[in-house]
Amino acid sequence: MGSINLVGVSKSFGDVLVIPSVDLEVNEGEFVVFVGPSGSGKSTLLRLIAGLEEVSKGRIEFNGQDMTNLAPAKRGLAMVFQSYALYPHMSVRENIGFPLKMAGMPKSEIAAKVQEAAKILNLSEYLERKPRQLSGGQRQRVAIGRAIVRQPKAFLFDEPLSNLDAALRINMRLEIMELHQQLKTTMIYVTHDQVEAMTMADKIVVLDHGNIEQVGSPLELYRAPDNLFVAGFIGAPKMNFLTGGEASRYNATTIGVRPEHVQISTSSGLWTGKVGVSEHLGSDTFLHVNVEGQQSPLTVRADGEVQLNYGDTVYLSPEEDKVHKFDNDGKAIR
Amino acid sequence: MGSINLVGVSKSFGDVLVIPSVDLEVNEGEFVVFVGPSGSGKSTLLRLIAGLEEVSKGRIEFNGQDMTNLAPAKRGLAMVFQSYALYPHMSVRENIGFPLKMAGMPKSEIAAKVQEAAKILNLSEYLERKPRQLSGGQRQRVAIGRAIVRQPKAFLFDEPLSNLDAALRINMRLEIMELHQQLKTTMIYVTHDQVEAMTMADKIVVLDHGNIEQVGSPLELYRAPDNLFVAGFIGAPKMNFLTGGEASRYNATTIGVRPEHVQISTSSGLWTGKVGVSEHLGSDTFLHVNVEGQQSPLTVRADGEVQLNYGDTVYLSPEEDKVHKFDNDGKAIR
Amino acid sequence: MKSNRVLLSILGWVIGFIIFFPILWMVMASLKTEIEAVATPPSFFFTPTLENYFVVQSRSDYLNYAWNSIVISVFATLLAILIAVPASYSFAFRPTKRTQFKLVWILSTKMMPPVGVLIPMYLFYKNMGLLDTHLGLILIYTLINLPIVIWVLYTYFKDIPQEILEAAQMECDGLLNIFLYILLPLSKSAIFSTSLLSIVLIWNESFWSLNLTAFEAAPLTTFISSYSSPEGLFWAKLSAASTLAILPIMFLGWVTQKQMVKGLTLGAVK
Amino acid sequence: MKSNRVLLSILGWVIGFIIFFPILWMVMASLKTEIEAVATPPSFFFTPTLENYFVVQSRSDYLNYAWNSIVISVFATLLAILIAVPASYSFAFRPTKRTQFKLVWILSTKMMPPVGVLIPMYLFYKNMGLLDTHLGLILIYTLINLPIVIWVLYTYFKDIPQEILEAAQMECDGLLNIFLYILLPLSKSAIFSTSLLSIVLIWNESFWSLNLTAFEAAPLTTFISSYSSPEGLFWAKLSAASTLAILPIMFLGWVTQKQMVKGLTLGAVK
Repeated sequence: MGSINLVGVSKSFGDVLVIPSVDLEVNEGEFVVFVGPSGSGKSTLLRLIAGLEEVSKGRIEFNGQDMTNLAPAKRGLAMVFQSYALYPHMSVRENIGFPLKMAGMPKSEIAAKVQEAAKILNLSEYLERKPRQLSGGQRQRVAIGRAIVRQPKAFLFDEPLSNLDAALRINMRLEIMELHQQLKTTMIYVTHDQVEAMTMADKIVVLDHGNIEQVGSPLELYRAPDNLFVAGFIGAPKMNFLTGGEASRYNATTIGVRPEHVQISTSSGLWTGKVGVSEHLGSDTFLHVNVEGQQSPLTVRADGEVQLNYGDTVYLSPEEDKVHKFDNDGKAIR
Repeated sequence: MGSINLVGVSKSFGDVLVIPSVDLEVNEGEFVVFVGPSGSGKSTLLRLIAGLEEVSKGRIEFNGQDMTNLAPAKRGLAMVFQSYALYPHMSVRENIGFPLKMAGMPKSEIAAKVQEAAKILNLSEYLERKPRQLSGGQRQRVAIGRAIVRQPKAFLFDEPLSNLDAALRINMRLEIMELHQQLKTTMIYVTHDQVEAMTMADKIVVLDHGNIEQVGSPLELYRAPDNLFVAGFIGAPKMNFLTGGEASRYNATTIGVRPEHVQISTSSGLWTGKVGVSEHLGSDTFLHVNVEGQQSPLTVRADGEVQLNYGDTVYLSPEEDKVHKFDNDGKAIR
Repeated sequence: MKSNRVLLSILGWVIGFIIFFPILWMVMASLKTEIEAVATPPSFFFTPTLENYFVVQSRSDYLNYAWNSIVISVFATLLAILIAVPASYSFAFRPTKRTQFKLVWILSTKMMPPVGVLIPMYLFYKNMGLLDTHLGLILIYTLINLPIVIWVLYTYFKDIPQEILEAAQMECDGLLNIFLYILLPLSKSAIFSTSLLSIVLIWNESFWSLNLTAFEAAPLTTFISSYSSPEGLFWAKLSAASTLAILPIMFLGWVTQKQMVKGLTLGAVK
Repeated sequence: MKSNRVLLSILGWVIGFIIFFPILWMVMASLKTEIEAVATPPSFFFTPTLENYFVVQSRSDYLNYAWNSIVISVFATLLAILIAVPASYSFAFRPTKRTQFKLVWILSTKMMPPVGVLIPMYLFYKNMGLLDTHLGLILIYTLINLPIVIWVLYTYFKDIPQEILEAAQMECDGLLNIFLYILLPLSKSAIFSTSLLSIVLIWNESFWSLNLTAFEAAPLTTFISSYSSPEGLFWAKLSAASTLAILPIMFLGWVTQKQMVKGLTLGAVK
């Protein structure tokens, strides 16, 4: 029902070129996540697809049909906003039913559809309430409900979880993933949080300064980042980068190795360093080790029980097959 | 220089009792984190110590001296606010020097102190700028600089990192930890983020509804939570709770086991379940398994390479010595 | 501490009474005879009489003036709201680089002393046959109040989250539907209290009504000033006329108080 | 699309000219002879003369009125600001449950028609010897403008983040220091433009100045009205007088335009 194609899409605000030129294919039923730091143009791209911004150049196609200049309401897409964007003067029932009312559906049918959506989202008890009487998570669910009833060609999510607290965010993440499993509708999801991207996406689109840096499945990006930006952005804690002598040993300008791929030892290893601050999470311990000749400390993941003190000398060795090599331009050497 | 003692401190806003009664000892040089969900009273407690709110009942002592009714400026504490709270009409130099100017220090001395603080915090180039010309991280550093120059008896941090993006937050976290290593001044830090609490604290104070639920080192809280609230709040992903027959097998009302302490197998185990959504982070994979007879799915941490599909049947076994037992009131059974 | 509070309370009530005193004086004077009304010090105990009210109604047709006031203030307000809603909408939701400047410019037109344009306006009205007509006053009051109405509505619209309108854009086709189903219900209390404000301002305006009307379209402000004419002041009758002039607007304010507080503070405080 | 824009631009300029026309007419009329001034249709080409201005200055002492306007508007504004700053401060930073209600109440006092209290005020001023004195006008204008000044400052103060004041509280002892070093520098442009607004409002006020002054303390609004007296209208001289009355305030507005835009929009837009 919903494949989306961007062909050479670019966007300027006045003189400022926000998105130079983007080509992208979103297949039917896929869960695609746009991820990038703030200012990477990820939200702008979503809003171009929604029709809330005008495309400066290029074409947007849905199932092969050009929809570049169609009004937002005519595109058959549903959007869930960061602030939920519920209508404060309407009850939950009216909020969910509003798009159907606008589409001219008979009242009895609307009532049935709203009932059904409310049931899926555990909102049946709250149908008569106003949005301000709901908690953050419930509001988010109403927003999703309003999107579901329309049976849209695709769902667009604009950082929908960033106003929720940590525990709720994880719950809602799972709920959205379950929803995708059930509906199998195309979903495009924008977030700045790479953990959200990794856990939810079938396909991640990494953006920076309006350019697509890499497109791929979460594990592809984790295992084989195309460049320094993706390598540093995907994975938590961040990949360690080493330059200079350590890198030239691998015939590269920069090498990268993830915290979980470094072996730590108190006796011997490739690199020598002193333990800086350490972070005990219980399940894991992350040690920050100041390695000679490297500007910033290396992060190393050790298991939860390790006890090393500030200033201790330790030896580090990377797992050789997990070392990422990058050339002068920051491109990956494969 | 700075031990802080709360004796039977309570606070009401009008008729609403926010903090029933708190006793707490913060030792000199300690890094103490107040952590809890929103509405747990953690910020109020900090503001009581700062003097920004009046204590309704009880006593606050610094180094044994009663300071309950002293004006904020006379307490010798420095506070870093969530919104940075820089003075928008002053340059960075004036912002950092302002507390010294108010203390009546001669101009030449102020200049030297500001210079020194700017050097520590990498702000030397920005001294003439106005706050609005700085990035979020730089603003945060100016706020910290303004706190450092006063050489306070203790630092108070009120969710200082929650306005920064994820990458910057981790950097600033490390900077604050380094600062504490260098200055050895007492620090009290408020956050709702249990990861921040775990990584930064010498001592964590877990608050809920104005009550102290538990006080202890991060690993103490992780290994031996006193009650259900602390067990569920500390640790990510959240501890799994099981009730009913599974719990009574351990002579408890509820048992808890962390995702990292569950073994998963495709052949045999204590509990049988079906795989729900799975989250691939690259370094780890978290599986959500729907176990028979349990309302919510169990989260299980598997290593990064595991590939199980939605709906597969799996078997789970907890590590027996890592199972937490709780009685009817939610208290831990030891 | 406690006695301080009591003292402050007493002080507050005293100041409140002083502020309220002129109104009390006026109402009392309107119920006295002309001789009692000019007595110094004013007497607080007297036999009230409605005589002045009867004289005022029979001498000059009070109801004619009141009707003019109502027609003029209501229609000028309606017209101003009709123009201001789309103007404020575009300022609030489609801002450009020059929006700020335009808003200040609109307000700055209020800073021009009205005497400055009295002559050309008078001549213009005379030539167009608008002198002493309802239409004439309605037009000028619409224009006079437009800047304030636009500002108040703009301030309110600006507080409506953009995302709510974007959500509406995704779901209903056409600006009219968005306006009818989303914007209007959301801002009805703001529009209501802005309208009240505009009605009150027009009701109290005396400069243009005195200069552009005689009797046909003259509102209550003209009615009062006919009692303070140089041929001799009659305090008691003037008081009765003033009381009659204020009465409708005080009543309106009292009835709509709650709505007013809601509308005026929703944007500002909540 | 493009021709639409051109049409819109032309329409905009035409409307702008129509709005500006009364002022142009007035300035032109003031430079004509009395006979030319009443000609219909008005002539756009004529030999300008400053004659009217000389007559106006020699007949009634323009500078006396201008000086009164300046003294009264400046001092009444200063007084209003002095009272309003602490009032707005406590409304903005120490709000209670009743703050909203009090703010609306304060504004509601502006809704009372001034004619209603003219008589008691006149008698009160007469008894206190305040008629036709600077002090008398300064006091009444202070009170009249106080609600608006408090509201504008309150709106501005409310936008200053509470945490900035709390940081100041941690670092400097005493309210006075916080006020001098933090609050005042932060709100100086708001205070400045509020003052300008107040000066302009007082400058243009005519109801109380006409009723409470004669010559000694009479401001420019009285000066103009002496030219529109019933004994015969002199368009050209009235135009010259009006131009003279508007001139200082127009000049002030023009000079402080930038500050004004900054102050008025800082709270609202940014």
